[in-house]
Amino acid sequence: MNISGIGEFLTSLLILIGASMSMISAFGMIRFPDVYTRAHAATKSSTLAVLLTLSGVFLFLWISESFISVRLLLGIAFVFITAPVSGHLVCRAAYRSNVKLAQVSTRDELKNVIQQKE
Amino acid sequence: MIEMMLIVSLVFFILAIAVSVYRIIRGPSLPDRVLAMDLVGINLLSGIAIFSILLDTTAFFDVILLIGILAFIGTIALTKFIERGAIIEYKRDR
Amino acid sequence: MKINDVILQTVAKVVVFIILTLGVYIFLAGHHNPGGGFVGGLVLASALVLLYLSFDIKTVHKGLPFDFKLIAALGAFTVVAAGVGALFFNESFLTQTFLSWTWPIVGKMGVSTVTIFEAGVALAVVGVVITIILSISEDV
Amino acid sequence: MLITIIIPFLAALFVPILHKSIFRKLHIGWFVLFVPLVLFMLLARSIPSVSNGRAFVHAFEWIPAYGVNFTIYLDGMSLLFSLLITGIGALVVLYSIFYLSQRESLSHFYVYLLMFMGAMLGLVFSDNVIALYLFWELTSISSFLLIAFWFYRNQSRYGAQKSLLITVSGGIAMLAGFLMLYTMTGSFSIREIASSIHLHANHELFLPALVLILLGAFSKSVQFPFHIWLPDAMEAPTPVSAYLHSATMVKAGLYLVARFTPIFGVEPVWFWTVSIVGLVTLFWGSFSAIRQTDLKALLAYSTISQLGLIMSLLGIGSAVYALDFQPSSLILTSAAFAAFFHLINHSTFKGALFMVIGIIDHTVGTRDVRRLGGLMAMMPLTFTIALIGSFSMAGLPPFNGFLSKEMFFYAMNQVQAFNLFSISTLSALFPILAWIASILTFVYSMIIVFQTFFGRYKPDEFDRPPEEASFGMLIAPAILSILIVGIFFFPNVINRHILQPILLNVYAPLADAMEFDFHISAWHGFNLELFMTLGVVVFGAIVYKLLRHWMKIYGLFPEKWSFDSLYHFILERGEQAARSLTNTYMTGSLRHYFAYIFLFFIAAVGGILIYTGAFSIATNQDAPITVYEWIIAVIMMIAGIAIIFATSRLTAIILNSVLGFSIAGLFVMFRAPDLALTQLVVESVTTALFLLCFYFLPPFKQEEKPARNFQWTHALISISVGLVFIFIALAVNSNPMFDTIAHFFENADELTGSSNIVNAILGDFRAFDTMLEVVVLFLAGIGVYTLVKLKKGREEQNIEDQ
Amino acid sequence: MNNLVVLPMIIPLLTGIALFFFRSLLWLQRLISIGAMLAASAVSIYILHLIQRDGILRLDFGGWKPPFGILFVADSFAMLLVLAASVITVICLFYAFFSIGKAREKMYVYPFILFLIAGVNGSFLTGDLFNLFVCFEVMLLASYVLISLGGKRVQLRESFKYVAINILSSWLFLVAIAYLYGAVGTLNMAHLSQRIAEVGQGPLLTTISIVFLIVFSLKAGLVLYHWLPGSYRVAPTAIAALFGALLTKVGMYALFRVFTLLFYHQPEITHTLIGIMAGITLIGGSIGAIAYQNVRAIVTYNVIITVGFILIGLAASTTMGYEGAAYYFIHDMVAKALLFLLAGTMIALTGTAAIERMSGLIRNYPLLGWLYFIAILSIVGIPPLSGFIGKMLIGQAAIESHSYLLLALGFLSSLFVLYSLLRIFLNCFWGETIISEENEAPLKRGLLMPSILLAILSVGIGIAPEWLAPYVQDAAHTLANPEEYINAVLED
Amino acid sequence: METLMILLAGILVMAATYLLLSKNFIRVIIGTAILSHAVHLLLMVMGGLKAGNVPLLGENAAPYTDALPQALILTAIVISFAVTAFILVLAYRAYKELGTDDLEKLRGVDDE
Repeated sequence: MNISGIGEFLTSLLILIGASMSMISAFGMIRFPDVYTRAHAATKSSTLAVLLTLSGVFLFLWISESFISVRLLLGIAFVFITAPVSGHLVCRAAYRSNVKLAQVSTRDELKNVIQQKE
Repeated sequence: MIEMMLIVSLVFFILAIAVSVYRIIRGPSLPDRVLAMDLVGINLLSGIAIFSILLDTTAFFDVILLIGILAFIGTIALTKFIERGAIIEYKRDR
Repeated sequence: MKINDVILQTVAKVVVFIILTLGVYIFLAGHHNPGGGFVGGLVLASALVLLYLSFDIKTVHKGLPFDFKLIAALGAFTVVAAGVGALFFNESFLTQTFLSWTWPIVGKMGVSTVTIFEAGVALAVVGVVITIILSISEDV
Repeated sequence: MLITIIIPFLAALFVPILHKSIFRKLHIGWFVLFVPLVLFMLLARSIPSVSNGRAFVHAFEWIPAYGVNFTIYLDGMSLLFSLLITGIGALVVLYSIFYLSQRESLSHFYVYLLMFMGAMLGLVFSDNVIALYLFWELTSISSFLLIAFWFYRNQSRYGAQKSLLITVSGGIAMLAGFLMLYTMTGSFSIREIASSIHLHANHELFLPALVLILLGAFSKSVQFPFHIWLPDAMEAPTPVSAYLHSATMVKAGLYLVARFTPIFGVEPVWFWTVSIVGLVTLFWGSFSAIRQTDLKALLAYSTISQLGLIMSLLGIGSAVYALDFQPSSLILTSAAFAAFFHLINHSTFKGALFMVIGIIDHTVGTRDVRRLGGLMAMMPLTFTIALIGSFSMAGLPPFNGFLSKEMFFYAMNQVQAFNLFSISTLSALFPILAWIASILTFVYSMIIVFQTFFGRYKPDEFDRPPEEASFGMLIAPAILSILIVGIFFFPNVINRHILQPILLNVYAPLADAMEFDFHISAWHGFNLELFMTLGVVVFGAIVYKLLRHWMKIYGLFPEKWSFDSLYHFILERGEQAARSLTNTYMTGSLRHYFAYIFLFFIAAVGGILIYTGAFSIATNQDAPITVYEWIIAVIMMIAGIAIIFATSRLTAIILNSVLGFSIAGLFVMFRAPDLALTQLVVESVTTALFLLCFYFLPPFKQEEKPARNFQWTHALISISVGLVFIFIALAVNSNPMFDTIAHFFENADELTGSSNIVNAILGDFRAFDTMLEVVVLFLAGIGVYTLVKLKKGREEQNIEDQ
Repeated sequence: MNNLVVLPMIIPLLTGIALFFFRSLLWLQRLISIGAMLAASAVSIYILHLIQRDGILRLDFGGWKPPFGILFVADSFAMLLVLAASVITVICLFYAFFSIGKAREKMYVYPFILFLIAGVNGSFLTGDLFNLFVCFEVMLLASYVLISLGGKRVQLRESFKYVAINILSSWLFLVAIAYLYGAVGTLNMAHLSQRIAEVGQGPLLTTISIVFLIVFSLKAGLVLYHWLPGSYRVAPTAIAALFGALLTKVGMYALFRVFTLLFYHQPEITHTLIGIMAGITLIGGSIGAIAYQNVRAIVTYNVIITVGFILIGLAASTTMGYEGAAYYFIHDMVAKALLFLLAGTMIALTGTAAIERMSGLIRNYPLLGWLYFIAILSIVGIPPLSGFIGKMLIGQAAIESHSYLLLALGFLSSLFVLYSLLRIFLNCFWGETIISEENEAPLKRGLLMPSILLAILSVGIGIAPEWLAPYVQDAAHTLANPEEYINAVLED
Repeated sequence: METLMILLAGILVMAATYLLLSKNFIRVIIGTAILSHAVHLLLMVMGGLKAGNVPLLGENAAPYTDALPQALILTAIVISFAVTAFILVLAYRAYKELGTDDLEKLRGVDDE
């Protein structure tokens, strides 16, 4: 196996890891009890998963075809920037539209803050 | 071998999408659905990236970025809708 | 209570530029790669939609004081006029022409009147999409 | 000759102008009077040459590309009719000057009248059947306008509508007949058709054409059962009734039958139809006339009956053709002779009678025989004219009606003697029917005279006290009564100069073979005809005396069984039926409308598919299916079916977008990145729009939840549509006939400098499509804007928009 | 290369777009729109003459030779219709100036009318099947907007149905195109014709042709006309007149084009079916025309009758039939526009569409009444008005092709037309005058002028059909001999 | 693959037909949207799905897939987008004005 072969193998491993991660975060989507906890699974781990996968693809192409795809880089940057924001917004929207917290939750700190402000 | 791994990853992503679709259908709250849709978008994007390696073409890279954009805009729009009812306001007053 | 949109607005400003870049890229790439005026236009429009989402109509209009109906009209006009242009060169309606030459490093490059045509398409698409979305939003 | 047709129209143009300027004080009729007078003189000048057998032809091209021309053809027959038109026309105009007061909208009246005159002249002068049709319809229209001259009266409108509907129907049938003749002979010229028709006598269209043209003639000449419009047409001012509805227009049908006898006469059907319809009309008209209480209606029915008489004579005359000019059959030419003679006579006495009735109506304000009586003393001159007219109509000497009535009996007797077409019993009916009808004619003629002018004088019944009519009003009928008597004493003037040439026209093939030498005389000795006339007088007198006793017979024919009420019934019920029928399928329900489309699609396309056996299937050329495609296909199928059962709006929208994104995925599979890209973005925007517009609506209603209310009929329709769709697609897929033209586009790089073929096609090869596509998009965008911004819904009803 | 050919479509298109920049300058909008349509009409006349001189003209867009590019083909048939459509639009625009109202004028009604006519003219001229679809869409989108412009409740209700049904028919059209492309592999109509002739119109192609038949029937209102009465009644008068005059004609034109150029090999199936459908349409239209007491309803059902009548000419498929149809096309555009305008004017004057609530209008508005009378006679086909020559020729064609039933239905339908329209005349124009002179709504001259122009046109065409004869004969000749069209398109 | 895709398109047509026959604005509109999907698919299939390459010259070698249907579909997609947008807003406005989304309540008599 030559260098590029190894490189390809490693990058596809990167992709596989990313894929597994996204798999796991998807399970989180099922298992977690409420929207706030699910948001962890949906945004944090899957962002990492996507990053891993896309970087894998990017590297793969770089290694195997020595092709630097600017679009892919842009894509990586884009996902990296936006995924947390959308997670944040969803959670906030959920809270403001009075989606109940799960039974197991112990504290709701924001409640006091909002009440104070109002 | 490499191809095998890629296909396995693809299957993973498809499974992830399936799970998210379950969440979309199941709910229970609207934010849940939105979250799941966002996830579908992100997974789809990764899947296509892998797929373009498999097909040996760069023609779909635009699609990747596009899905990212659309998913983001869609999520924002939906959250704004959930939060305030209106999606685009004429003048933000609160 | 005023909802704080600082995070969204900050990110939007950055992201809009990424999207706009992509839009222009897709628009230009159409000649040789997937893309073209229509998709490019849609992407540009989505950038604008993002702006409208994260700010509000009034604020955006301060920065972009266009009547999007007129932009759409301008686009459509460009498209048709691109066809009419050929008449002045005594060519068939809608005749496009192109020049391409091979550079030492960059490879084959070209300019084509199709670009004008496609620019019209993109403008029209941007105008139309924004018009539709704004019309509905203002009505709700 | 064209000038004769044009002059009335030109004059009609000047009437409104003159009416407003010069003739503000003076009656405009004086100007109009010149037209028929001048024309009459012009035409009279050609009598000598025409009676020598000459004919004038002038052709003016109208639409030569289709063989339609104004060919003016003046022969004896046209001349007779044109003289009647202008002669009676002049008298009627003269009469109308005194009949219609200045307060009426005279300019309209005379415009219509002149229009009619021109049209009628055109009709009798036209050799080209299409031009003839033109003038034919024009007479119908001017008659319509004249009948409804007092258009604010319900009855006038009703009568006008009835006459127009019936005559135009006839006209349209006639046009179809003409077109069939053209198809057979390749010509629109009557003379050319006549000369070549014998080649086509066995053509399948010959009989239909005959029937259709007869329909036209019958409807115009008020033959049974189309006679119903004439009594209602009496709503027109009396000059019009005298002119159009007794003397000229209703005779257009007779003219047509006479003209077409050389063409269709060879066919026995022609003989039978024309003569029997004529006889039935004769009988029915005279029978119905007696029961009328309105004098004008009585005259209308008498006109019907007299026209039937002439029609039957023309029919008998045509037998000469059917019998192929056997020498023995030539005696029947006397029937045609009698027909034209009676036609002239009828115009004279009926014209006079109408004018008399008009005078009575004008003076005392009623035309009801039950209210009239004893007018002889007050109106001696009117009485005299009425007497002359009625007795002439009854067929008494010394009036012209006697002569033609005798000839009529003679012709009828010949039929019986002749035993035409070996149907002896039927032909025996001819004279009997004719005789009975004559008795009835006698009776109603007597009613006119005796019930109006004799009997008890009932001044209370009148609106105005009776007095002798003004001199001007009496001139025209007086001239006619002089003619009535004059013709009786000098019939052969007309005979030689006018009637003989006509016979040559009708029996053109006989022109060389024999001389028509009918000598009309009042006295033939004691022959059968004279006895018949005597019988008519005797029995007629008895019947008239016993009138009150046998009037009950009319009770046997209740009003609602008449053709008149049939017509009414058809219109009334037709409208209702049409309404309910249309309402059954024009439900306004989109669902029904879609169902019609789908059912028609299934029936037509599916039917043809099965009928032609186009279905075939071959999967051997298919590309292999990969697992991804399976996955997407299955997802789409599930989504597609699930969407039917979706219970909430949101689910339906989301499933729809699943379909859209899957399509984008399929495009990726099909190696169409451009499409995938576009579909992706478009689907997102569409979904967004769906959500924007419809998220706010209330949830699907309970009954709309299809899971509980699955519509099996709808399912059946949709499955059938889908199956038809699939079968054709499979058949197309398994029968590739040609390579596509796509290989050309693979040179896109050299041709357009673009290496993206799809975009090269969009931007260059098929840029026109793209251009219009942008316009469509643009339209939709602005359309949405206008929809949202322009809200008239809550405003008051804007009248303009109804 | 003949760039002239594109002008009848591109002038309205370009000016239509340009008008968007003059939204508030209403007078300028009016001026430009009418100028554009006049120019288009003038160009059409010129092209018509060129065709007489040089034969069929074609314009390959972008210089791409058929069958690869899109092209416009101007034969006499198409150009006659283009000319008629353009002239009618001028007149309807003129009517719109006085009737449509400021609100709609500001909402771009003129550009939309111009787009409509651009789509119509494009549909007449195009020589490419897919482009026909696109032109249809331009026309339809414009019609959607125009029909719903104003947003009144009835408008919204009916336009939704109209739009939904037309969308279905559009997609069906695409289905048909897809089938045909799959089978024959080309889109250019001449090329299609050539290929179909080469392979023979087998069962499959016949079946596909029926799909086309259904699509165009929907547009033309042949049998599937149920959407038509509702939707045509809700639009403002000037627009309804345009619809009544033009829209169904486009569908009929497509039927003529497709079934004379492409699918003419199996007339015993296709043309028989068309004949049957024409007959049903005549019956349905006739019954509908006498069913209602509403002026607009009566008038719209008359549109349907015409559809059946013109298609007798196609069912007969003889040169005579095509000539008659061409004449009738032109006549009907003029006459239907006239009828719609008059009906609209009546409604505007009295404020009601129910005929029993109008009476004696002729006393108040004599000219209007006589114009209406002329319109009736013209539509019934009384010579010497424009309807006659077409009716005569179609009748002859029906006889020639032994379709006597169609002949009977066609001619009988004229009676229904007469009865239905006469009823309006008798009830509304004649009868007791119920509007006193003081209450008389003034009749703007602008509302009457267009009708007068149309009436003059109708009389003119009726009196001098000979002037049109060379063009019409050429049109029919081309329709009857598809190889001429093919040669003109495919030879260099 | 063609057969499968034809079947798929057929099923979509069935679903679309069923939806068009319902009495609800949105279902009718979704019906038209699904129908447009089916039509695009059909156009694609009719162009032939023979394994060809992405129609980008230079990137791959011939044979390419038939590019013409792709161009047609692209046009059709845009048009269907335009039309769908319009009818959506129309339905929305109609709902707002008329207060119902039940088409059966919007029949309207022909002679009012």
